[in-house]
Amino acid sequence: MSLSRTGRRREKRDGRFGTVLVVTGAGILAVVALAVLLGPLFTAWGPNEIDPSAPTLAEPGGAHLFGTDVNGMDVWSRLLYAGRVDLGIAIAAVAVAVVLGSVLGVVAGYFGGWLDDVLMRLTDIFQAFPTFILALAVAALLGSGPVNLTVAIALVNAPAYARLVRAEVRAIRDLTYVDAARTSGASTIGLLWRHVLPNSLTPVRVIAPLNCGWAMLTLAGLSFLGLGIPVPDAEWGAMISLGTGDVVAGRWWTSVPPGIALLVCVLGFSLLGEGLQERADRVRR
Amino acid sequence: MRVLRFVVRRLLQLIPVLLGVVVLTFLLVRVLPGDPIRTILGPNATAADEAAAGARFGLDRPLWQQFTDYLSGLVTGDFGTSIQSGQSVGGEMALRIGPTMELVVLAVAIAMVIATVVGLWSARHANRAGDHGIRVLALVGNSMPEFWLGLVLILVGYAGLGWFPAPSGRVDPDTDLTPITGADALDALLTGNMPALTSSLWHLALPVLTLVIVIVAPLLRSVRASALEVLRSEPYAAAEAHGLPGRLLRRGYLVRAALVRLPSLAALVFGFSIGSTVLVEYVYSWQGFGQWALRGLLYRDYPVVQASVLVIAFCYVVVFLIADVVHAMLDPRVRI
Amino acid sequence: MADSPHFSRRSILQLGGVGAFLLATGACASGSKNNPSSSSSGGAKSSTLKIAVSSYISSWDQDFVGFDLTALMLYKNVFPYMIDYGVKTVGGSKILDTENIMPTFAESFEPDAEQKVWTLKLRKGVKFPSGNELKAADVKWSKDRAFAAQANVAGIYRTIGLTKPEQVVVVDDYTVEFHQEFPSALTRQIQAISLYVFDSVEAKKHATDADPWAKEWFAKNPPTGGYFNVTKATQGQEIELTANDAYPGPDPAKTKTIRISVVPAAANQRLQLQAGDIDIALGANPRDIRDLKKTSGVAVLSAASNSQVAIQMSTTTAPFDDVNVRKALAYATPYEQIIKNVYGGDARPTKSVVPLDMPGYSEKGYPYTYDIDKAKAALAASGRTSISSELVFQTDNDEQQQIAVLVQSEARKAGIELKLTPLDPATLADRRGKKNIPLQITSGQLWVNDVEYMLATSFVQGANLNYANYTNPKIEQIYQQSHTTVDTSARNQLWAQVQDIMAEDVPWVVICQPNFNLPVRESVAGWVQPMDGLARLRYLGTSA
Amino acid sequence: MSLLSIENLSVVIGGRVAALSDVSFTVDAGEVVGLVGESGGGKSMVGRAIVGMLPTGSVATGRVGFDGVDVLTMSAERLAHHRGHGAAMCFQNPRGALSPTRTAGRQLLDRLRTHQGMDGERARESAVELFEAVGIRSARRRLGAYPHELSGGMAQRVMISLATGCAPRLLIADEPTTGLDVTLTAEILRQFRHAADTDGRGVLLVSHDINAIAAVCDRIVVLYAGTVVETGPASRVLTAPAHPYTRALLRSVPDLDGRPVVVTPGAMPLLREAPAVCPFAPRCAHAEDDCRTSRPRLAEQGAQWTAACFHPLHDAVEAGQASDVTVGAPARRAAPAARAEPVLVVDDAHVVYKSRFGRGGHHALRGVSLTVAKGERIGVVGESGCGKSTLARLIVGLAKPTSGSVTAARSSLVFQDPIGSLSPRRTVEDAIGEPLRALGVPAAERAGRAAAVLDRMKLDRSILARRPHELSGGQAQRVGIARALVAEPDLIVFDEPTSALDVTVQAQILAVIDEVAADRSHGSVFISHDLATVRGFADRVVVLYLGRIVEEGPVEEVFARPRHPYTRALLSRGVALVRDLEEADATAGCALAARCPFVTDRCRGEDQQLQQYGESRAACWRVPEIGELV
Repeated sequence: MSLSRTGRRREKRDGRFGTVLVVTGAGILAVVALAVLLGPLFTAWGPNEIDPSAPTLAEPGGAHLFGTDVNGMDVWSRLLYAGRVDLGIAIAAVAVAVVLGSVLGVVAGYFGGWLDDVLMRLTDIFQAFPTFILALAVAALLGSGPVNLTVAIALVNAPAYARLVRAEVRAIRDLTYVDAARTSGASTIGLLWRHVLPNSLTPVRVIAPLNCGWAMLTLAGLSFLGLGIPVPDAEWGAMISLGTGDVVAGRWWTSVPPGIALLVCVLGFSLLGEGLQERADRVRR
Repeated sequence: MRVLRFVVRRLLQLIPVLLGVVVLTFLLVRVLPGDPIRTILGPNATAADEAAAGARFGLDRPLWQQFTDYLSGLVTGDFGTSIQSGQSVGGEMALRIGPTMELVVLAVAIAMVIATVVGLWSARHANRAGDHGIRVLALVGNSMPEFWLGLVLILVGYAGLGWFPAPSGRVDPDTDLTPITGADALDALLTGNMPALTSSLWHLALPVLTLVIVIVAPLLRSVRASALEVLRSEPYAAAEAHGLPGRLLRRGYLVRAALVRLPSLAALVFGFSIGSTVLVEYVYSWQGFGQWALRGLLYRDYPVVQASVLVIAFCYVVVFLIADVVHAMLDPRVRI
Repeated sequence: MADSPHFSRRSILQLGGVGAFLLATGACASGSKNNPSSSSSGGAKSSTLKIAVSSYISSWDQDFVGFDLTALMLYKNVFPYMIDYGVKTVGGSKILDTENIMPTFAESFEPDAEQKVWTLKLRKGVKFPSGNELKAADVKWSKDRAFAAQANVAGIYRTIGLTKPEQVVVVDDYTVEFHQEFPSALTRQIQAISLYVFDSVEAKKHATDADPWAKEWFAKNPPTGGYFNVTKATQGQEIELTANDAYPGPDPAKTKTIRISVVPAAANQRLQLQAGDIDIALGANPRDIRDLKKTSGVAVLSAASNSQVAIQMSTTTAPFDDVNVRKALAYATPYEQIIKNVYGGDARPTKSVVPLDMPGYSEKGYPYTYDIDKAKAALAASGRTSISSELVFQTDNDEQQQIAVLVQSEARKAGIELKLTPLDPATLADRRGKKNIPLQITSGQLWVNDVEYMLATSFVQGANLNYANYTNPKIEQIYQQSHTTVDTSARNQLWAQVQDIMAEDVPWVVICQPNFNLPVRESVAGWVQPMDGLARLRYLGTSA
Repeated sequence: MSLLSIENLSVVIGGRVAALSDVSFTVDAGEVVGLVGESGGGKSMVGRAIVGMLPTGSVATGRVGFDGVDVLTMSAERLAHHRGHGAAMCFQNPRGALSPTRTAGRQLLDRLRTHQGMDGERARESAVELFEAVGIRSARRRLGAYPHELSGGMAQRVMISLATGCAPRLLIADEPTTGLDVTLTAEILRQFRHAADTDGRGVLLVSHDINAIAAVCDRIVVLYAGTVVETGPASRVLTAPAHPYTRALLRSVPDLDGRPVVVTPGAMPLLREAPAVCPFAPRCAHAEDDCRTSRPRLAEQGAQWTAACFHPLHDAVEAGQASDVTVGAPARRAAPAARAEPVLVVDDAHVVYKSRFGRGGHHALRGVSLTVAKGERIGVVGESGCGKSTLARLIVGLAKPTSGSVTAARSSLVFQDPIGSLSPRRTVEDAIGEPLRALGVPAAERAGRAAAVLDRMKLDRSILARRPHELSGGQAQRVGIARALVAEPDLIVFDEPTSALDVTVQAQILAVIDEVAADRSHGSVFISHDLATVRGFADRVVVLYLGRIVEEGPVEEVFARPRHPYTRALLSRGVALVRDLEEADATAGCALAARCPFVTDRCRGEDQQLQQYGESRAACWRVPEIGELV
């Protein structure tokens, strides 16, 4: 008789908050994605277009909803175009990290032995490597721009997924249904593809949204140090670094809006991740 | 005894990882485009000067010989001389590790205390308004870019309210702090220099707050989740069914079981914080390890980059080792 | 107690959501700022001057250090220099007088008739803080060390014909002769920035056979014995100087103690200047300076400067090897818009490759103005309708980034499509070494205010700063001739020819010469604008 | 007045599940009452009601009288005192109910300090006494042990000592026998009997296995779908049950005397509110119109004996009923024809699992030889840890022999955990079709053959599209068997196929297995820890102990005349083993030496080989003498 669901009055509406989190998180992301994709409809200016008539660092209002930045470009339109870069790179980087990590995790987890040790030592090395050094190295090898940043951030995040999937696979590989598949003569590849992999991805599905949030923050951090997207191009981290000097002088509109945009977007991912985590915990119990 | 044998075995396992990091950095930093020598030559230098400077740093020798020299130096604790400053990298690094470690250790410690207290409370009042509020607030903190948060805190804390000292330097020089480890608050404590202690703590306040806000969320979630898992577990229900009083239940059955997973997550968060201190140090002009490593990177100061990456990697793996030992002590099921 | 700047709190309240959210976490302390930390941000003591710089010096060893401007500025004030520039007032502000160089630590420094052998006479009884007397042997040892270091000093000495340590001869305890291979009009200016002397007796105690020049000791120990002594140095944070009473020469230090603190972020320097925590902000950026003009308690000292901003065009890589393409870009550059937007009007347009105020400057050196039609015509003349190329600039240089953006959008109108590439210092140095940068923005000052030195560093074959890879046999020939031309009117004759050639070859797009602006507390006085960019601290005083 | 008197207790959970409806019964001090019924019948809900820990959002009506006070309306402090000191529970999965991060000793000391105010040395002393009282050897050392270091039996004993540590008036034991071996179960039940007789405590034994707890109970209460269908003295209820469901419970499980198993169709309903008709009617062979229109009340059948049935039965439980559907009557099966060609030959197989750290390792099988001919039905029986699962894995190739050889024709395996043996994310159709996929059979044909074999299992085709978590235990096991059949293997191995299922469902699955094994085109091996089930299935039976075959022979011969002392102990024919099974026992000489009452030096020294005794063989030289000694 499992007493664990005992009558504690304090624990009301168990698990419903999980759905609230997921809905709000997904809602925020949908709004941001829409605003970013339909960006051009809302603004007359291009991301790098200079408005000769407006002075640089013009106050918000009038032709420029959020004023202009130090180069005389419209902050509001850059905010929208930057969203594409940030969201695009974050999601792509996490996707690559998941694929790379999962493959490594399955191979290390299922076969074990020396292969497992070698792969795990490799992921140790990559995980111990500071993010910025890795990002710069990849930026230098592949040339600067969004593609290399995606690869750099993916490389930094892949070890976590490798470890996660490896732990799940090591648990699953001895379960009864895997033995059943073995006795019915399934090939190793078939076994991994149909039985082991699908069931070992549950934790990945939960962690991925959270990871997108962190990937975005890493990207913004790199741009802030000048290692990410080259300055004049629109990217939230770069916009913040461009405007740091001005905030102190009260010209907040160059730096604060991208900060808030980043905050809202990452919060969307975090809420979604937290909600999925809550529901996953409830299902497993 | 057992723990010692486990630590030694794990330390031996470190060697291939650290060796891998050393080799990877050595090659990587030389593959990167960028010439470390030209940046230190004056406006009137000639090709001969460039060659002479290169020779001075041994860059003219074949690659493998440079590597063996570097390794033999490493074994004797000599990290080589910095190209930019001409000083010994070991000396420079020793002065900078203290402040950064102080910042990170303090922030992670505070975040862990907050996460434990609030996490346990939040688990015991699960799915109530307080619990939801705490979780969302922690998530908002975790979603902020730390450099942006630092900037806003300076703006409010220093420029606006004036409660905190200027974001430059770590301690007021007038307090004549004698540096021992480089970690100012620690040195002030060791030398019993009270004014220096208060000054360094006030300087530490905003950067630590910035880091804590960013890293408290994952820790809080882990403590809350494992506490909830314990509260809803069979053993806890069994103890409750045998009428054990609330205080005994919490102290004997909830706390230790809930904190079992905290050490390994704290290690992960520690690694994450080392990365974000580079940004926090920049905003607070902390003159710590992160900025020094980054400057070395931007100027391809080979010895500096190699030393900084090795030290960061070493800290990273040592922290994980400590986490595993603490985890093993907390959880009897783990055999070491 | 300087009240915290009123307007910045107002701007915070303007921040809307974020501000309110954060303010909610702390009560908004109205009234004057009660800064609890016991830091000495109290009223500036009359005898202490606080200066903020952007980075800590990388080493105390002037010979073996890398190219670090903060360090070079500090050495100028803490090492005993034999001779230095005088001071003259131009248009209300004091600047260093490059034509009037006088002995400071030394007694005299005069050339022979042919201006080939220069004799340095030392004052008697001048002591280093260690007690050892400053003698000719110290001068000889110091210069031998400079030659061994193969760094800045060795590089400059080559332009005035000093290439071997043997050319420095000790005559007696207080006299040293410098035998140049050829006479040069630049000797006084070059010796002014290179003739510093170490306490060789003290230094030799720390020399070892592995480290003959005591590099390790020099790097670690702050020197003493200049116009100031270094009394305290907290690594990475702050350096304290106190006036050196043993300085025998004219204009001794006006302020007793100077504290130099490291504040990398320009925004923080501005905040501290407003709050009175610092007296001089050396690292503020143009936008901050424009705002600080309106702040109470702060004055902005401005003076003409010989610092030039230009775009160097690689004359060896297509399409800029064609002079017409170079002319097209020269016509397409929005000079007035840059001066207005980037420098807020606080920069002088310049009409020659030779900087304004440099002897020999002529209006005809750079006859190009912003004219899109002429740009298109020039491009057409080169047989092309549109070209695309890459404009490189330094990642952490705000002004260069803004200039690049303006040039890019204007050049596009003339059919010149430019991709902007910010480079970190190491990659920039590497690509300059490989000479594969088509266009790059450069900004900087020449150490010596003389066209011969300008040619030596930027326009002759193999010159280190010749990023345009520009060579012209006529220019080379003039440069050789200038070595031996000492008479000023003859030299000006040569410089006119140089500028005529440059007007034709146009290797650079010369944009402007931004004025030097230094935000200081009102109480600060005595600032002398340095032609070589290295501030002389002994003239500075504070009346607060 | 009885210690515990529950009067028409009804519990509805979340407004949609009627867990209990008008349950009434009593437990007196010194009395052992058995509460039996299948899982989902509401037994656990009764236990929770007694300690006042009903699940969130459940509504309870009626009265749970304890010492005259109603637990449902107790104040918080009264309830805290009642829990443990009034009624204390022993939990089903003992190792799971002990806190993993706290030693067993400290958890016992907590109880002693809370309920008996003991502290320090006195508490430690009584803790050691309590451990020894429940049969834990070297008690002082065990106090420092963590739960994960305890064996199943040891953990159960610790659990009992924790409960008695609270000095309860009523002891509630939840499924005390699950997962334990035959020998250990008897020992544990004796503890409860002892608690009632000497300590004078009331004992409520909650179990799904009526036969297991029958021996020690004074009275039995039978629950079905949350209602009491029968309650009465154990002697009467067990021999001549009045309610058909009680009879079904008793007859669904094969017993040692080889009595045929009665199969009860259908499954227990999950009621949304109190039943208006007899809940068992749809499955009852004797149901008539009145059973389907109104609900029978508990009617007197004898002294303190009631049953809720309009047509109570009266004859002995053994008596066959015309309506019985039986399975496994051994007599009816024809012996296999001449020795057909073998489908499995296991020759002197040893299996050693090397542990990761290289020293020693678990020696699972120690030289097993076995042959199975086509059409033959072999039973393998042994307690947990005897290597029977390893043997199953060896036969189907999941495990490789360290030495010796295994040659098997095409084989398939049916697993103990039905739902666990199906991949969670794939449909039933995929699961059944898996073996065909490996043979390269195209998809269309796979679907057809899967549907055909499913029909043989008498399962509705709509199940093909369902996922494993949507199936009941019984349905999942039928899918498992279908999967084993679809590729027409030469040999099918059933590894404890029914032990994870409910009693009535076990009977249904046994019927299916019997039908499958009857098909002589393939051999079958049935592995179980339950002798009675094996008896109903096999032609020949093999008894395993610590990785060795100790006895082997025709099923009737072995059950009628068991030779080896261990087989005799299993069949409880007058042989009681000395103590629990210890890991280190299986070193040299006869495996049973450490526990055998007839052990001699020769037994300890000499490895025992199988010798022929009549029609069966046994690995013990003293077999002839033992006959007289018993």
